[in-house]
Amino acid sequence: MGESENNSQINSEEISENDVDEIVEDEIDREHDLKSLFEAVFFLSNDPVPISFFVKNFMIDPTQAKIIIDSLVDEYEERDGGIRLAELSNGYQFVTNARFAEQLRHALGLRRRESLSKGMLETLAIIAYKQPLVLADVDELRGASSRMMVANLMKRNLVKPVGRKDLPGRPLAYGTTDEFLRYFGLNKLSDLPKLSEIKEFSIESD
Amino acid sequence: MGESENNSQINSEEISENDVDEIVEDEIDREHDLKSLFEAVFFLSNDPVPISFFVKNFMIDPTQAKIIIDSLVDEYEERDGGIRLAELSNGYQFVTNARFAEQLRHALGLRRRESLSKGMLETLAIIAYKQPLVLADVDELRGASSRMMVANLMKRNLVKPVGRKDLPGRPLAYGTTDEFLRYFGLNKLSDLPKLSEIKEFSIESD
Amino acid sequence: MTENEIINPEGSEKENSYIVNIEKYSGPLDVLWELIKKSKIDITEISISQITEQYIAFLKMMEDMDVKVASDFILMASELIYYKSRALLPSGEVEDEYFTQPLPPELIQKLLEYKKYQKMSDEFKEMYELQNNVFIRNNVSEDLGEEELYLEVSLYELLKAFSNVLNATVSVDSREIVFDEILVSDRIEFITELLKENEAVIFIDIFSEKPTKAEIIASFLAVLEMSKTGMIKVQQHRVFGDIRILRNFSLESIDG
Repeated sequence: MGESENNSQINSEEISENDVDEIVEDEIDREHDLKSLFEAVFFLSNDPVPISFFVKNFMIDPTQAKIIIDSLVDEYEERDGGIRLAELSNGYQFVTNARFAEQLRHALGLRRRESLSKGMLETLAIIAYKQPLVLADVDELRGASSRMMVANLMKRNLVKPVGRKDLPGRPLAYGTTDEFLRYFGLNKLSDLPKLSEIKEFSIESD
Repeated sequence: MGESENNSQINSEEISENDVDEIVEDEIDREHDLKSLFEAVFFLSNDPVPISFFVKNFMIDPTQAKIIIDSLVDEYEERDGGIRLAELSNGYQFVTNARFAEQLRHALGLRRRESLSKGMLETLAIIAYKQPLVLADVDELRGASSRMMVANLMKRNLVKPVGRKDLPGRPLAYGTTDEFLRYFGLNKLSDLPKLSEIKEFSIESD
Repeated sequence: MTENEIINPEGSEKENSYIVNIEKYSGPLDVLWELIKKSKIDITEISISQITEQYIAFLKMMEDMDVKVASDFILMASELIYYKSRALLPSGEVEDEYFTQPLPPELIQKLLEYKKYQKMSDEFKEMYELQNNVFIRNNVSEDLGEEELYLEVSLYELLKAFSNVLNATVSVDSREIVFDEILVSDRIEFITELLKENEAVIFIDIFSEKPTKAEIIASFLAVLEMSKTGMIKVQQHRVFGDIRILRNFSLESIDG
């Protein structure tokens, strides 16, 4: 009895300040390592990487993963260098700093994405906010046939059929793609700007 | 004393201390900008970028370009993070830190297996719409041997043998699995979009 | 400036800008909204007659200039004329000669709803342009040391892949298959029984609540086999798209 008590006393005395320092240091090292590993993953990935990827592959809990990613985002933001870690399409992805767009386009021969026509943007906005919806709904809202618009948006991989509606003929219902989120700098659909009501009885002279 | 007199003389010649500060600041800004621009170029390039590239595209002399690149190399070296700017025989290139090689191979290898290659996708589509069919039919439609694709799809549990055809050698016929339906969010095979529905939109294979 | 271009067809010295104008509009509602805006009156105060006339003048102008106008625009014209005629019908109440009939509420609702999305599309344009200025890395596959570039897959892509390879279609004769003959003959028997009771059955009704894979395939094969031998006819409804299996045998011959 007496002996074992002694032992525990000795043990507690043996955790020196040095040991504590070491443990803290180990923790810091581990975090730095994870941060570096995450950075390498982002660098190698062509697509936005979701937090779940890190959770699954590196046995880390989502909160911790988020903290590490946030610190990476902040670090690149503060540096204000050539690349940034952006929150995009359900994940995070390294992108170049927008202020070098012109020079990069010129030097690397990067092409500008074709701009979208007014009708395509309208159609896309309707689909984005009202998805899933069928072609007839889009037509109704726009007061015009939208078949060509939807076809063009599909060609650009911005919208896609996402299912069928339980209506006569089981028509295809459309929704937006991950590519849409990426092209519009969104992380998830709920990040869409809020659909503002137009004041009922007045027209702003915009 | 004579020195300070000299100084004041220079000052009176319109270059104030403030101006000097501003010029120095401008110079620092410019260097930071160039460094960031270079960083973006390295980031976007899949091949080593030689100094001559920067000389040619950004009107900068080779010595200055080298200084900027060196400072980038140093910065990433000191950070000891997930990526480094490495000097290779024919230029500089961002590479991942070698110490994460194993983890990256493992994690990104897994990730890739989650989605399907183009060839696998084609093969799967043929089997889904034309099932049950034998390997030779798939080969014929794709104009390429599909044995490996089918093997991979079977490993993923998306297709499986569903019987044998009454042909010489009684070859196995393949069809899709329940897992296939789940993967694509279908309740039943007849929920597959009809070809005619897509043809309406005349999709080009771009 | 644009005001004159639309409302005043006589402003003909700027022919080119008219043509640009029709391209500027994404549809009839867009034009309508623009016309209302030009009148600088509250949407609830503008009269249906006024807007109809302006809209028709707009179409007329396009016609005069040989600008091809999509049928949607014509459709809207007839819709407006309908609203107008409805508004002009005597309602029995005392009518003020100078009272102008406002836009019908359903049209106002339509316009406001449309405007909401049009406003959003302006915001979308900005977001798109902003994103047009950032670039992402495009790792080549060798970097990662694996065979191919991989794609995230949706059902739609699956179909696209299929329609791509289908160009060189060589039809596969499914009837060649000998798949678990017992099961197929079971299914044939089952379908036959169904058809003895009903002249026609809906295709999905030949499956049980939760069919096994084997059952699905066997059922398909059974239907194919039966249509080959002429026991059934298979039809697809033109509008609703569902497939019906029709009895094509006489009940006596089966019983006997």
